[in-house]
Amino acid sequence: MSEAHAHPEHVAHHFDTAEQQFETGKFGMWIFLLTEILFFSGLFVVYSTLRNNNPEVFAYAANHLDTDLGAINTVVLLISSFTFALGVRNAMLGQRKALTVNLLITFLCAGAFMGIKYQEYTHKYHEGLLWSGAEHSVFKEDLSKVLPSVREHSAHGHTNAIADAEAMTPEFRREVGLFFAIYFCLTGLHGIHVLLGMVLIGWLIRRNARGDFGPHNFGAIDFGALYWHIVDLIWIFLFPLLYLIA
Amino acid sequence: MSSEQNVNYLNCSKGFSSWFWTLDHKRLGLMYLWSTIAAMFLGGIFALTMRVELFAPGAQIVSADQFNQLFTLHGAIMVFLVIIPSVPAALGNFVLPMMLGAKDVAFPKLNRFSYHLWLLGAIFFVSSMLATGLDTGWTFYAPYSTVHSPAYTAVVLAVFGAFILGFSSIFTGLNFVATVHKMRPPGMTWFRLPLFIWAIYATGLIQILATPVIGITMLLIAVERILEIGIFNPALGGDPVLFQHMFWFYSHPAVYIMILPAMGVMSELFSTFARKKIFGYSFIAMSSVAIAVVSFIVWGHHMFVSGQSPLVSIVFSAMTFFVAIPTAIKIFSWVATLYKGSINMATPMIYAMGFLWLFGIGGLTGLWLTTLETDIHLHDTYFVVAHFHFVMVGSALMGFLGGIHYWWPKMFGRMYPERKGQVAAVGLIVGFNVTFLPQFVAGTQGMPRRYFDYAERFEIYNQISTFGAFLMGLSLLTILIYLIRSIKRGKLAPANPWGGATLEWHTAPIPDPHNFDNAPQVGDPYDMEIFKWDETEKGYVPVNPVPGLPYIAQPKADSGDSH
Amino acid sequence: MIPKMLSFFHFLPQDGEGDFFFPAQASNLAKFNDWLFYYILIVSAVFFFAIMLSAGYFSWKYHKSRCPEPQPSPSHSNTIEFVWSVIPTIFLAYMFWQGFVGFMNRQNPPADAYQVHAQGQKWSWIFQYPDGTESNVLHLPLNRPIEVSLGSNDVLHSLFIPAFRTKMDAVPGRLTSLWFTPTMIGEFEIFCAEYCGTEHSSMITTCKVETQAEFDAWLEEAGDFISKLPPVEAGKRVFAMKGCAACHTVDGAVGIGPTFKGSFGTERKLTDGSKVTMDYDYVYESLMDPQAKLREGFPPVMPTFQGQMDDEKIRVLVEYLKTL
Amino acid sequence: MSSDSHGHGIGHVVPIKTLLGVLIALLLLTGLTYWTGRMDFHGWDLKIAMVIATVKASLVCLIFMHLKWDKPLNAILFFIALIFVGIFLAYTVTDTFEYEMNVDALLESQR
Repeated sequence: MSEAHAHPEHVAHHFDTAEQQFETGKFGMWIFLLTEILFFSGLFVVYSTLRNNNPEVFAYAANHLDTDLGAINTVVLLISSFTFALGVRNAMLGQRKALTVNLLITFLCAGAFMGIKYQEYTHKYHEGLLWSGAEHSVFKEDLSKVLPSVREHSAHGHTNAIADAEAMTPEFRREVGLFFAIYFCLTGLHGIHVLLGMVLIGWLIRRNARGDFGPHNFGAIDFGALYWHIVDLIWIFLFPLLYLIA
Repeated sequence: MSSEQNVNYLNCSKGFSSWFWTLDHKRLGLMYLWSTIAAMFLGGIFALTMRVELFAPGAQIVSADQFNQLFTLHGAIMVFLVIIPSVPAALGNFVLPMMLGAKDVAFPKLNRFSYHLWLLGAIFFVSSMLATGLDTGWTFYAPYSTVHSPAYTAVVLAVFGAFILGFSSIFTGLNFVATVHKMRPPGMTWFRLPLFIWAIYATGLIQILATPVIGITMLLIAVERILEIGIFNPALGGDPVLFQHMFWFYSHPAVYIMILPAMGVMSELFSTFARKKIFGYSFIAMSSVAIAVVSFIVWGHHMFVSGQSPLVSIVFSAMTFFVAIPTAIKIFSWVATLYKGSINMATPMIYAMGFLWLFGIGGLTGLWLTTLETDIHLHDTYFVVAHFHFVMVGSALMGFLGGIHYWWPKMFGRMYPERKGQVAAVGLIVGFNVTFLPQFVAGTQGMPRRYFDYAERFEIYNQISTFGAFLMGLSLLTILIYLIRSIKRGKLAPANPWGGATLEWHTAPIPDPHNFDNAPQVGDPYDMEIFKWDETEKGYVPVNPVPGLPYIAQPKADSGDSH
Repeated sequence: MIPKMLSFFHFLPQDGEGDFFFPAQASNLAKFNDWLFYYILIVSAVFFFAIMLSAGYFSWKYHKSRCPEPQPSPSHSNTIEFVWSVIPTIFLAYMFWQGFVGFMNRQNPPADAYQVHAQGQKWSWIFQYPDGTESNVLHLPLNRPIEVSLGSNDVLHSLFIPAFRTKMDAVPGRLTSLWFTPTMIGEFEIFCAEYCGTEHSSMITTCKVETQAEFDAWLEEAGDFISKLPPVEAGKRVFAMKGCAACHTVDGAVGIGPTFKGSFGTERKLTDGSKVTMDYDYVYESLMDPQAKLREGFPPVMPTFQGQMDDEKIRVLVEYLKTL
Repeated sequence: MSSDSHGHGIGHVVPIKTLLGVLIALLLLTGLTYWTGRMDFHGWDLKIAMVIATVKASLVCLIFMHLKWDKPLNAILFFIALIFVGIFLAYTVTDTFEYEMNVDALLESQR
């Protein structure tokens, strides 16, 4: 059947039409997004069981997080999602230069997101706001094991974690340590996905510069956008769950 | 008409890189086949060593630590490396596109990437074996694997190995689901798909939805081991039973990843070797999907005595009974397919009969483990070991070997030695029963699982079991030998030696690289009348072939919908 | 081997001795458990042989040698499918219901149950009685409901008594429990059923069921054995009770931990190369924080006994070690 | 595939106005959830935050990810994944909530 008319050049041999190739590609990408959702669901289950069993610990530990930085990060990711969606539109219409600009903006937003996250992480590292197993953590079960450097650094940090830690019972301290364990797991895994997204966008920019994309061959851009939107979607749920516990 | 001269997928290119970097689903299927067989023999050696050790109470040939490493690696290799990829990836890769009349799977590069991930995962497992030897059990239960096990590097390596193999399984599932959805030829509606494809499709759904959770669980073990984050460590406030929930959320659907493809093979074997349309096609197809869905709501029956709350245990027990119904429908439908057929008891059919016996016992012994009362006594004893070996090794191995013998002529264009095949098959089934039936009784008598040394009264059961294990090992070795010899020395196979009506039998004796020049007409996959036996050809030839394409059979004009 | 096989023939369970499938019925839970097991066995056997006989008969009757051409026959019928779905469901529902009833009975111990605590640790069980007595062997009074609460010091363990048909995991970080009423005098094996490391298969002890009088006598005698027995004898009892024997041998043989034969008062090399004499302080510190001064060449797997051994017990233990 | 756009009938081009509108809506909703996060609705906080997050997520899915104009199969798949995540959450959270008392029992006994 496919011999009837010239086989379109960028359609793989085992597909009959470009549309089938695009549809199958999108379908495959959506299935991959399912696995990403299930992948994060493991951590959301850990989060939910911890929060469900000791809600007061979460409420207490959350004020150690900087909600303003979290909000800025959310805005940054939303804008990057918007520009990537614009990029897909440009690819469909063949506007290669506009596509490159949008991809660059998305890349920069992703970089900004990682920058803010880096700043948050170093702040927590110095303040000792870590999981109780960490060497640098303030929330160790017996406080004699807290490193002196962490002790004095967090004493005059703006959240004064060491004073709080001393006020807690050992069990409460362990639970707060668990909150930070799941905090770093969730945001860390999400951060890794943002980094992978940046690599993906860089590769798309390079291919676009080579002129691979046009109105009837923009699959890679569309699927890259889908991946980026899922990363943004997961942050949309992460932000209120971690930062906005009253 | 010998099948050696013309170009086919085996001799179209030579050399290591033409195989290693191939995109052809048939070559990838073969590579998966030989890799999983190699891993199966490695796991088998561990099993035989354990059986020798357990021949009598007291230490025989290995120490307690070595025994723990043996049963761990036997379990891990057999589960992650052999039984999950074997039928779907080895046979599924080879047959699925041809059954759909397609040129290849939806994403050939992803298919190749899956195989390379399998190899990488295998390297991780072997390196963990050689590093300090993994001794946590294939289940990696929490406080032992994350804190107390001395095998630090082995746990991290094995955990990353399982993570990588998880992605290999996800990408295979993704590929098959996309192929079945998007690349069916015109006229092949969902209810004209062969049942093997229904089973592979249902397996693909499970692979996609369950495997990511074991990925995150394995990552958490590695992070817990390296950074001591304490999510599963009770000393740091964590919860080991939460680990069991996350582990079994994947691992129970995983056992259906293992059994469903084997059931798919069985549907093909029963129908083809009874020369009859399969009985209750739509019920079997729907049972596959029903099993796939129900498999996600039953995992807690592994945790009745693990500290799980009574309320949730009761719900899990009730849900698990729902799995029994679709399974029973399938078995009854296969037996009904034999009624008034013309049964050819070739080797694949012996494996099909073996499947009925082994899966019958395996499935029914599951009832004791689902009923809350009896499970408490039987949990973590040799009763459970016998149950899952009957269901996993017994039935999935029957599906794998039955499928290999059924599609062997299509893979290599050669027939395996029939007499040897039948004898080895019976030997394997008898050996299997001698190995695992005594273990049921050892279990009810109270012999716990994973015991290096056991009390005096269990000796008789273990001795019979060890004898049976060697009988099984011998039969498997004979099968391997005559299969390898048949590649060069077997009789030349006709295009359709068994008279199967599914589309892969419409290709040349050895299919050419892109399967069909043009997609064949799609008829009812179980309409046996379109092929008839031809004495000269020693195989089945189409009743009215498409002119110029001697193998492609014209579907019967009035073959209405298969409802 | 012959006598064992004879047990095959008295198929139905008897009180005194086990049958083909089960050990002795030594608790109130055993009878119902065995009955339900045999019910499922019969139902499964009926369905199994129905399938296998019909499959065997069809393959013989319709073998291609007897009928080369398949005769026309229905390829689907909703009624048959419905019938062979509903009939198994009825049996399965009854199975679930009986399992549910038995399970609920196991969840609610009677109010006057005698409380015993079983503490699992890597490779030995310690049973603590209400009056503080500790023992490696689970002594129980006959015909009295016992509620066993379970805890663990390190990894998952599982208290499994086959003769009582009962099992429950000992999970670190929480208390789990099970209850039963021993109905037979005698000694019954206790296994660990959850994989817990190297010596998982030797984490075995026995449960000794006695009459109430014998039990009270034992309890009273075991209660304050330190004051009653000579120090060395009491130290030997503490050495056995605390499960030290699981890793440390007393006859010089190589174990998981260092042997104590002739080791008290001598110089011992540590992992960091320094030396320490094995005296009362070293034993005391090693019990409280085992990893502080770790002996060279031994894995750091010793659990801590913080809060489980008072000075009295350590004093008599050291006395016993001196005599090795 | 609706091919009203002048592309080669493969993709549906989303007008800029819609994309911009969705971005503004998302930013507003972020502000809303940030503001409600600060206040105390004693017990209702989590539910409100989840409702807002779901609205934002569905906006992203329908418009940015084309689910509105794609074949329904992709949306069904997405929904199936959420159902299975729901099953996983329901069982596990119920179970950990049920056996929480065993953990507390141990803490009591040690105190």
